[in-house]
Amino acid sequence: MQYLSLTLLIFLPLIGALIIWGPWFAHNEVKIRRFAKGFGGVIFIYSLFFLAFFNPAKEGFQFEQTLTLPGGKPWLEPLGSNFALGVDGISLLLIVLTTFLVLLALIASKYSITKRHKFYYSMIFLLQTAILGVFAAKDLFLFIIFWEIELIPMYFLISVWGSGRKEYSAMKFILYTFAGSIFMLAAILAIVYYNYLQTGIFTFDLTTYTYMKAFAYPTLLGILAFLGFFIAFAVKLPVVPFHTWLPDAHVDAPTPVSMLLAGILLKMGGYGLIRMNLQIMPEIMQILAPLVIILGVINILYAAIVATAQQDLKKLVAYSSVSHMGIVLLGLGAMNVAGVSGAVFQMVAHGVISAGLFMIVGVIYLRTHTRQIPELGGLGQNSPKIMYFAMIIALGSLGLPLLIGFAAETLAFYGAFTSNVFSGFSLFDVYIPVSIQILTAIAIIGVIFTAVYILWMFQRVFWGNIFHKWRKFHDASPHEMVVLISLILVIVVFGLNPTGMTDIFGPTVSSLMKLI
Amino acid sequence: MEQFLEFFVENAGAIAALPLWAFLIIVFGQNLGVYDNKKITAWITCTSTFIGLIWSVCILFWTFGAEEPFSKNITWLSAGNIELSAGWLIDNLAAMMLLVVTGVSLLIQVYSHGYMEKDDGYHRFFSYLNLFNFSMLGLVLSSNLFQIYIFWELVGVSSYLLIGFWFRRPSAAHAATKAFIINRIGDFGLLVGIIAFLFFSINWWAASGNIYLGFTSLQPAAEYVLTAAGPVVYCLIALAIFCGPIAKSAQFPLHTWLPDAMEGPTPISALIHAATMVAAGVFLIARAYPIFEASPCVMTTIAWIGAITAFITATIAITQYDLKKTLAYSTCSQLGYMVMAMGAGAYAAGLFHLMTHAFFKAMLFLCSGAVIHGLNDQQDMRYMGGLRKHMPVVAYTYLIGCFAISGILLSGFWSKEEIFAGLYGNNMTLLTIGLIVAFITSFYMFRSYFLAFENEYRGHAHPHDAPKVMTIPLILLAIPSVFIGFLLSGKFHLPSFDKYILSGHEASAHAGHHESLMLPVVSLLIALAGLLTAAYLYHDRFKALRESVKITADNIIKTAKPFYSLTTNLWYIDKLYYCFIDNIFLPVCEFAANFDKFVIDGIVNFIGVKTRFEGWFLRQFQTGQLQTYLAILFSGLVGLTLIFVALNLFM
Amino acid sequence: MSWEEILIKLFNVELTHYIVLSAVLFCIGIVGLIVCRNVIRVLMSIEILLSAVNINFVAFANYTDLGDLKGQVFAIFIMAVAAAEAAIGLAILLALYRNKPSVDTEEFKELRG
Amino acid sequence: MELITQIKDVLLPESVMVLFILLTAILSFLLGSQKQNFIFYVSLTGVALALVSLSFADYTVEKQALWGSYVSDYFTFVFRIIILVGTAFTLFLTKDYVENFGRSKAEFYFLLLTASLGGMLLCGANDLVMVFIALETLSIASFALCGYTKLDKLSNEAALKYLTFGAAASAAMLYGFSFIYGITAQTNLGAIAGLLSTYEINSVLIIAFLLILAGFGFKISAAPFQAWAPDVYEGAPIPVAAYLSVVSKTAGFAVLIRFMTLIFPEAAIFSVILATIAVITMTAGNLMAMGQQNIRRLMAYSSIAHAGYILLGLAILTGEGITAMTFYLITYLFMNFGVWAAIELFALATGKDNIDDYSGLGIKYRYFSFGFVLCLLSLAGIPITAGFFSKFYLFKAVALAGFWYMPVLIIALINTVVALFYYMRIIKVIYLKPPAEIRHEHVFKIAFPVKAVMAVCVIGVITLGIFATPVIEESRVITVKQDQKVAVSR
Repeated sequence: MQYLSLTLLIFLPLIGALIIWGPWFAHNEVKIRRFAKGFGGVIFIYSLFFLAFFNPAKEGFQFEQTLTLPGGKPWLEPLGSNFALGVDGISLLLIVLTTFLVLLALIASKYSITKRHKFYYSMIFLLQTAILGVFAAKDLFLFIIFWEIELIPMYFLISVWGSGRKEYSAMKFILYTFAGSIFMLAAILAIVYYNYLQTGIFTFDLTTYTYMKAFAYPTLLGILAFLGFFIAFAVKLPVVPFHTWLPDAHVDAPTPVSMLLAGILLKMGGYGLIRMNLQIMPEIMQILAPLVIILGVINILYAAIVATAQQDLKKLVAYSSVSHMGIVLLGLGAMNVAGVSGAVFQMVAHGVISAGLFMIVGVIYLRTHTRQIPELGGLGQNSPKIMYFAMIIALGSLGLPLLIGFAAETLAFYGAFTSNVFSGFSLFDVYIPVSIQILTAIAIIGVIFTAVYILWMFQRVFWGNIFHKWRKFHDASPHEMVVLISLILVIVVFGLNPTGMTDIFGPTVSSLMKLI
Repeated sequence: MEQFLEFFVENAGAIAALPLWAFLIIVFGQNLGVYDNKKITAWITCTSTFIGLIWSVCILFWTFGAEEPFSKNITWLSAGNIELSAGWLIDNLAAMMLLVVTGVSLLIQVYSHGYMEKDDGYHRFFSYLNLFNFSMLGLVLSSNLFQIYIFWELVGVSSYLLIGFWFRRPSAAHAATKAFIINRIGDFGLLVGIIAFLFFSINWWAASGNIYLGFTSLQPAAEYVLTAAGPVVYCLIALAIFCGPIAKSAQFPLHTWLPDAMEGPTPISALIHAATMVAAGVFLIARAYPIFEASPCVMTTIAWIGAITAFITATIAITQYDLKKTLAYSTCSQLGYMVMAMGAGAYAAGLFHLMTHAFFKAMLFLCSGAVIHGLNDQQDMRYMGGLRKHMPVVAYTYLIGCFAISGILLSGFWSKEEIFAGLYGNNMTLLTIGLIVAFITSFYMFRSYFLAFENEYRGHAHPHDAPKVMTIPLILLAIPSVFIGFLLSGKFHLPSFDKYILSGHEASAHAGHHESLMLPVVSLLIALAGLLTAAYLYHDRFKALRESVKITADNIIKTAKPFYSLTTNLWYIDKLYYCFIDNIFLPVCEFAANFDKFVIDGIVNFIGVKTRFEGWFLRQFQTGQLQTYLAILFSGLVGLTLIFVALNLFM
Repeated sequence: MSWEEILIKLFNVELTHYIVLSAVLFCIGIVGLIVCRNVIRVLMSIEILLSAVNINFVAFANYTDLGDLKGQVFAIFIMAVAAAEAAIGLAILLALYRNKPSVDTEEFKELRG
Repeated sequence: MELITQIKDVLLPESVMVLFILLTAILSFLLGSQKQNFIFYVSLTGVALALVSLSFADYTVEKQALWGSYVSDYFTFVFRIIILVGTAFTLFLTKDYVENFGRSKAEFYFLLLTASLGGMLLCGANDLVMVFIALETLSIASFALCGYTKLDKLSNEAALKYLTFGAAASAAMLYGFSFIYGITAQTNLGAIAGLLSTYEINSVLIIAFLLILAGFGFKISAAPFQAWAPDVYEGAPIPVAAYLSVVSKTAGFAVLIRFMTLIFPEAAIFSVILATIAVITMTAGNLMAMGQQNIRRLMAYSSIAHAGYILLGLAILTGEGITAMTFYLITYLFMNFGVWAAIELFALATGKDNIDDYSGLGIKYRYFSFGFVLCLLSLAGIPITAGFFSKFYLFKAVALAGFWYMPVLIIALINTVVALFYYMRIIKVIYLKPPAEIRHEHVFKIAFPVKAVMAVCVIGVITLGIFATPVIEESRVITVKQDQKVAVSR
């Protein structure tokens, strides 16, 4: 038990990055890749130990750790923040998801990465450190640090190995997310300052703001801080008005990077919403629940409609992620245990499924060097394996029962429908009796649109008679098989018995909901 | 004996688990290259279904003895106040359905072994078949509304896979996608209905202690919801739940996918699109009957939708030249019958018709499969004719099917008679529609018989007889199609199907029987009339008579031009949907995509460009001219002083 | 009003006159800086500016701080520094002239944008 | 004799500098033109000795010298350290840049030391006259430094612009001083502070404040007074540009802090003035840097933007603000010299300043570009670099100053986003574009002093990032004393 230190888990990838990047490491590609995959595997197994020793029933944070300067003083004492790490049900789940997807991305980057390997693998590991840091940070300031460190490696990953207008979309990605994070910075400073005024202690420690409710703030400040947080996470989660960076970033990123981008980075937005908006300011969430729910519904329907009209395969999958993350928003807006656990489950489910979808798109792109759906046709003819993997993953994203997507969507929809957050809201002091039930019913229409664009894509790409130029479309190679099969295993296993997953984050969510 | 049957009921889940195991064995067997022989796959599938059949027979015997239904559940998904469980529920309805499903699918599997012999996707076909069996049996066994929704979608997926079995054919691919999307629309309604029902009754379930949305305690829950939600909202919820069966059983607005589903192999059309899956809709209505029963307005809508479907699809079937399409439309109209019966309160009659229909419709489809197989994939009746000489067994079984379906003395007659009896009681207009549809049914069935099997052979392929492995299932299916109706009609103190089914539902036993003898005679006469008109118009023996009287099929078509064009264009429903998609849905998506690309992205880029422009604009002041710098210095200074002195004086 | 009072009134000079004078001189210096194109004139107008400040200092010393006249000390320092600036200015101008034989500020516009 | 004691405990560093200035002047005549680079080592020892002497004196108690016109307390101690370290870095940078100076190499060091002397005096100046004189020594020396490469037209033009702008600004400052002198009839800052505290704020005081602000605004290149910066940074030799961007800016801020905490009472109007100027400076600096192609001009605009951020620390008129400013200046010293060292190294190697010429550096010169990118990221304020912590600490101070400053904070944050854009543009060119041919490859091998400076700065940026607490503690101590002073003199 005592070997499980969160700091080691977080900085292990950084060590890996430094080992690879340093001059002492060989320049030949195969050795680098083998080391990277091995190291990724070690990190994944190490994170599994955390999962094994994690005891879901215990409230609050576990594996807590605080690093102090040699003199025993907290790390940034004048700033009132210390290097505090802690994990609870939700963040541990996302950590394991991160390490799992990074391992798969490393395996999948055998074909799509052809130049500057040392730089690539060190950037992937740096990205992993940043993301693990975000999930494990127990201190608001630390949360921001890791949140912004993640920008640089992602920028390089998209712009150096990407395709098409990669510089434009990489720059757009970094500026968009950074602009989002400054609102979060302002919001954090506001509530920390208000706490300082009330209690005289200037601290960034998360627990002072969450589990202890000694924090009565005026609603105006609360709403502004809430919106500050919400904007930052809306950019990351892509909520509709702020989502335009996602299709560009996905289309231009190489396959493993877009697997990570869709698999993990979007979850940081969702995780932030839970940790900051739901835990710190539940009353404000109660007031602004109509806004959150309506945005969730728009997210689901609008993105699904736009996805139907896409010609580019990756753009379609990108918009499908936007639509799926709308369900997370819906679940969170419901403010009850079922809704929030549905949102958390959906985050994990979408992580696995979208990684699978992008892998499939990557497999196709590798062989045909085109992502335009009209140019692809009948690929299933002489590559049945790819077709079946694609089918299982596509059906998973469709929300087919006995696959992971279904349980998540059910919880979210059931939770949202049965929540009594609001039965109507007033917009410019005109009372609109549209209750959360009606909004959820509208959101469920998204189920049809998802079916429309996914099946139509599947039919145009895989079925029908094969185009002459794709007749040499060979079947899945061992590398791709490993990645796809492991993803499908997770999709099917946690689809069959979702309690396996809900046991981990269930108690945390219910204890969180008790606070509200 | 009791414990012996107890064992079977205790783990009835095995019935559904067997096909799943078969599916896994075949899939992994194939992919890992364990075996390649077709016989093994056939044996695995047939044995699993055969054991299932035996199992359901034992369960049937158990139900004779049992008083109240047996149920066993585990919690599948729970969070906060929501406790969703899965398990199985065995009662008379389930026993009956189990028997029908396992029986028909066993025979069809034997038949399809012959049918698919030469197809290279043989193993794939059987794995899909097993997947379908698993989901169908799961659906039949499921114990609550949530679980039935799970298997509801799984059945939809397996039908999608099977329709799109020959996915290389674009039309099959399109039909599969269309089927799944339309089913999905139905599922949406069902999901919303279930969740809304749960929402209003959640504290009742929590208090009542038994599993959420369980079928056994649906009656009190429905009353509670009625009081909680008020009649209007309750009616909406019930209608939403009814959306599921509309899509699945191809009722009026969403029936267009069934005829296109004929793209799949014929055994599939027989199994899924005739006997089992489409019946799932009616099964759900039966299961959720207390919900519908509680609000009269829903019952009437159900009845009327059933009637409309029956009428429309019957008229379309008249003018079809494709053999399988005719049978598909006839399935739609028979399903319309069942739904109409259920809607009108004749709960048992609808189910009875469901059972009999499963047998003879499966047989008809298998016959058509044999015919098509024989004429190597020729489906158009205009190139058939006189096949009775080449395929006697197929022809006679087809004839039996026609008699059964049109309600002449064989099983169809009894179930239809019960439906008419049920209708007679409370709704005369529906009864008249029912009788008209009965006439049309017998007309187009015998028309297809005469076109395909009578007169002389018009096609150019030389037909050969169906092999033994295909004819035996036909014969086996013919037996129940002939006798089952009479055996279970309850006349002359034979076992009565109604009493068996209704024993579980005391509440709905009020459907009284008017023992007037007149109704069966009338329905029989109508059916015979249909037969005679078909014979007159299509049989060669009356050719001379037709010429002399100048009333032939062609000039009827010419005279009833509008009616004819209406039916051939499938009442323009399909065209309506396609025009909606092409002119409304896709343009909206296009507009949304462009809106997203140009407007939202445009704003983002505009902000970028704006800041760069501001930068450029400010840089214009750096002219490099010394004087301008000093001008900036002093004008800045003067400006600041003016502003702040004024500000100070003002404050 | 005898002419003595007129003379006293005429030549009676208070502090405000000096401040006004220095302000005027300051403005002349500024205008000189901005308007003149010739670098030497620019250097000269800097001198005018500094002299305006000198007047101000001396005036304040005389009228408010008669004790130790710190203003005048300041004025002397200013003159010293002004001289240094003029020297450096002319040196730089010389170097400029060697590169490009012109004194007009319009010529020296390469550094811009 | 009183002078001896004053030199011993207060003016020791300054006197060491004077000694070495004279030494370099004499040596530059004695030694022939070919042995000029010996002077570098002399001046280096001079600066080192000054630093050492700085640490002798005990700075907990505040001591006056030169009849009250020079004060040396903890505040001046820290700022003098920054100035001396900055001068040392500049010396290292000039070691390799010296070939471009034509014949007279030695005078450069002489002028540099005099400028640093002026800067040090400015930090401790406690009398209007001393402030003026120290400021002018610093300015005039840097005018000369700026025009040092006589043969290069641009450097002359830059010197001319710098001179005229500087002279005009200091004239305005003097004009402001005269009014202050007029009101209080005192030139000693302590005395003025005593009088002004009871003085009702009228428009004369505001005009005087703005005029003084013109002089110091020129020095720190704040908003309306920053027009000179781009041309001078582009024209002047690179070490001088680096020197101006760090040392003269730090001196300017030192005297501005002293004025704000001492003389001008903590009235809302002053904080509003400073806040508006800070916001205008930030936004103007960042926006103008957006489309910039020449890297030295870009660095000029970025230094204007950073002046805006630091000024924000002053605008909130709290002890926290001044601590944040001091810490920011310390990190700014390392960040800026790191980037300027990289620019010089590249300029020596290729002689070109355009950003596009930097293409493809990341591929061949991995460590050079790693250091360069790290400093740029630190300037942009990306975490784990000192830049992020100093910016964050500044924003924390602004947030702590009350909710009135929240809009100003939001504007500052938006500016960081704009700043990130033009720093990333450089990083993009370095890592994404194909490598361009570099004429003098060997420079990267042999330019040890510049590489040393860069290495020290990169290490500084990282350690200040991670171990920010001790440095903040150190810079915090100033304000406690500062507050006491403010409290005492009130």
